[in-house]
Amino acid sequence: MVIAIGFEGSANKLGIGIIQDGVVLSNPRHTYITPPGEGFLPRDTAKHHREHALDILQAALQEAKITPEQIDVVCYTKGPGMGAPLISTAVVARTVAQLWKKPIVAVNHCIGHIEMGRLITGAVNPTVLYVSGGNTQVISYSEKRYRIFGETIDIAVGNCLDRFARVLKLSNDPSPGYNIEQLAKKGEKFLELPYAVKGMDVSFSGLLSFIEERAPVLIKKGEYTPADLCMSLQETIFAMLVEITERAMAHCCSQEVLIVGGVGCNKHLQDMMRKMAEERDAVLYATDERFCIDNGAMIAQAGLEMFKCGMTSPLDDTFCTQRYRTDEVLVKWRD
Amino acid sequence: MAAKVIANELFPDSTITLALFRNVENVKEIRQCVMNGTFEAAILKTSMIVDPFQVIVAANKAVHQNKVGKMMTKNVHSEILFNLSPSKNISDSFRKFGAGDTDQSVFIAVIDDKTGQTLQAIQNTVKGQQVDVDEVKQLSDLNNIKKIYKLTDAELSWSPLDALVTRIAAKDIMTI
Amino acid sequence: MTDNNIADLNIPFPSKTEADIAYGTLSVDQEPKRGGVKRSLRVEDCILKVHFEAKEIRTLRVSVNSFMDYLLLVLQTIQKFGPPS
Amino acid sequence: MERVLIKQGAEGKLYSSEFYGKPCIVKERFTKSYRHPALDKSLTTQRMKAEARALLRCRMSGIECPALYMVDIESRCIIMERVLNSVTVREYTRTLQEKDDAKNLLSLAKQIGEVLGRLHSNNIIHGDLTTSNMLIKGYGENSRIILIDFGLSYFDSVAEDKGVDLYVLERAFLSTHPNTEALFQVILDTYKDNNKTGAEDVMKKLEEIRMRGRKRTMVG
Repeated sequence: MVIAIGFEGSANKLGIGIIQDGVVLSNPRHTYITPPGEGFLPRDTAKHHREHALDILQAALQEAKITPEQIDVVCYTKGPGMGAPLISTAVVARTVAQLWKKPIVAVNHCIGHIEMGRLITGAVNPTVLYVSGGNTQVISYSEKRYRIFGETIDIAVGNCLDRFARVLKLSNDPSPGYNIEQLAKKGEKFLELPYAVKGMDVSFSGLLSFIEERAPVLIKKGEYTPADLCMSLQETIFAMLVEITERAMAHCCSQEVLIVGGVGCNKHLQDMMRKMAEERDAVLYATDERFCIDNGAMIAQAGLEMFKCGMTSPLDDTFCTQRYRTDEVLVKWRD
Repeated sequence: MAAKVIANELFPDSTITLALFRNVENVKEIRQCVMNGTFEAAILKTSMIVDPFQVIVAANKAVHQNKVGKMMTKNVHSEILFNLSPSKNISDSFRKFGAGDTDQSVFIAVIDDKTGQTLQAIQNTVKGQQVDVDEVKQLSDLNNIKKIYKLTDAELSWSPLDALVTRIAAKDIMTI
Repeated sequence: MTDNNIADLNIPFPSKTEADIAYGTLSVDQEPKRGGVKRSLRVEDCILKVHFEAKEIRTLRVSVNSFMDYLLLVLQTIQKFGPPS
Repeated sequence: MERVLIKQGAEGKLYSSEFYGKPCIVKERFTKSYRHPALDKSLTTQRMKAEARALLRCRMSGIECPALYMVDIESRCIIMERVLNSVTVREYTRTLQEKDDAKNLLSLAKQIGEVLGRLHSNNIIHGDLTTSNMLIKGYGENSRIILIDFGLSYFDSVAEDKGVDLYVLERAFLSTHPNTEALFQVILDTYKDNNKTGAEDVMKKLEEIRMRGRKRTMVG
């Protein structure tokens, strides 16, 4: 009976989750929301995390109805992500680990998403599409590594959506991507956008600058409504994501696809991926906002798996890193 | 000597009839028959053909263009001629790929000659000897073909036929 | 005497254990390489001693301020979830 | 002629059949229901045209590839030569690795480098280079590489695009054939010999793209 606590703060969400052998006991989270038209900066995000960390930790313990003594291992996000926010979160994790005299596990953020997705959905060996504000990767497990088969060559899909949301001055609450999704539902007229798939990689920066330049003019001239543009943007970038995922599935002969990461909550992306999967007699697994979006439980889950095969870190090794490739981690816990 | 009648791969109800005549004395008259509509067929210049398959690919494409309403010339038989030629210019294509009055042989292609009537009419008209269509390989002028299709030596080293059919299939896509 | 700008902090803790915990937490993350700031920590009895050296005053100030933010967080964490058992 | 489904790849369905007596492959890019109809139509047409153009351009540049028999935009089908007794370079590499046949692995790497060098010196960008998109005919010395799957190809002389082409192959190659870094270097070295004028810039770009991958700050 192992209980793990996970600290996540690599981007604008501060989450602390507690897991007991695959059961999520608690998973409170607080999101740093910036005014419409603005992105979140590292310094302000870190300040937000420092201000909320202890309250969220308190809530996590209370909701889970456990005391620090019962916790077996403290897990934290080592990277990738924003420097100051990562460190602010790690500071709390390191301090409580010493206070409670518990071992620490340094977790790769992307692997947290994958392990949480597998736990929640029961997917055995899925091809994983990890899509968020900072990441776009198609990942498949092979020979002790989560290998990156395809990824973005420039900006992440979430970043592309967020930056277009700023052009339209959409609200960042709960997230710019969510508001694009709602607006897109009313879109009708399709605008063809640059579609850039190169092998199993994708590129969004050309598409983003294309639509950033044209949107104001097209809207002013009344040719396209913001809803049309949101719909066209989603249709094009999601089609690119589904295509590289299908290529990876074909390449690895995989019959399971799992979407993780904040953008994975997008119902339209899920529908498109499901249609692709069904055409290949494959199965789509998707998680809802509780686990798709950055949260502490996912770090606890990955950390639990690592802890069970002895992958703890000495305290002085628990530094944070902004760049931490998914395929750098030895996945000892899978056969 | 039977001509070759082939069912169209994509349109089962359509056929392609191929026939080769050598030692022909009256090419002019045959072309006249097509001009005045006595019978409808593609009268092709044998020196420009390396293999019956080259004509089949051109003919198959002509039938397809006709079905989807994308023909560049007025009928399926003139379309075969046009498809064979790498040039976008119709009259230039006819000149280079249509049999010339002074030619000694002709390669005939007929679409949908259901009853064999057209072939019969052609056989009655031609003053020459009908031979197996594969004999056209002996009549190909490879140098001229190489010049007109702009074949590279690399292509020739593998297979002139593949080079030609690839051009024929891709012609309308290459130059837009 | 180096021409660097120097700052030394002596932070007293109620016990040596708490000073060690603060040291354990705050000594892990290094100063950014390009920042041009050198920082060293050590614990003497129940005092955490922090030494900063920087070529420019500005980078020194940024480093010290940032360190203080994290230090405050450690103190709050100990206060709320300590004292050490 | 009856069509037998051999594979449902990401691109579409692949059938084996005969085209007026010639063994052929029919590649049907059927409608992808997940795509917006307008996007699907435009992508499919673009890719069929790209494939046709590349098959001709490669052939003219001395790069072996299947002959093209028919392009049927309306029914989303391309019919091309079925290359007989050939295997994918992916399977061939695996067999050689299993047999630990270093000599032939080396000559294979050189052959791949040669083909890619000629491809890029003729400004043809493949767009989806993987060992599954290369066939090999024959064995050892007298084997020949045949490139296929040109749906994402285009023509461009820009070093960056050639760099991305090689980067895509590198990532696919190393993830499909673990610990073959040295072999891939042979491919790159031979590539340089066969793309003399452009190689230097392309290698610089490839290194930049690799760094971009490692350097990319992945926030969140």
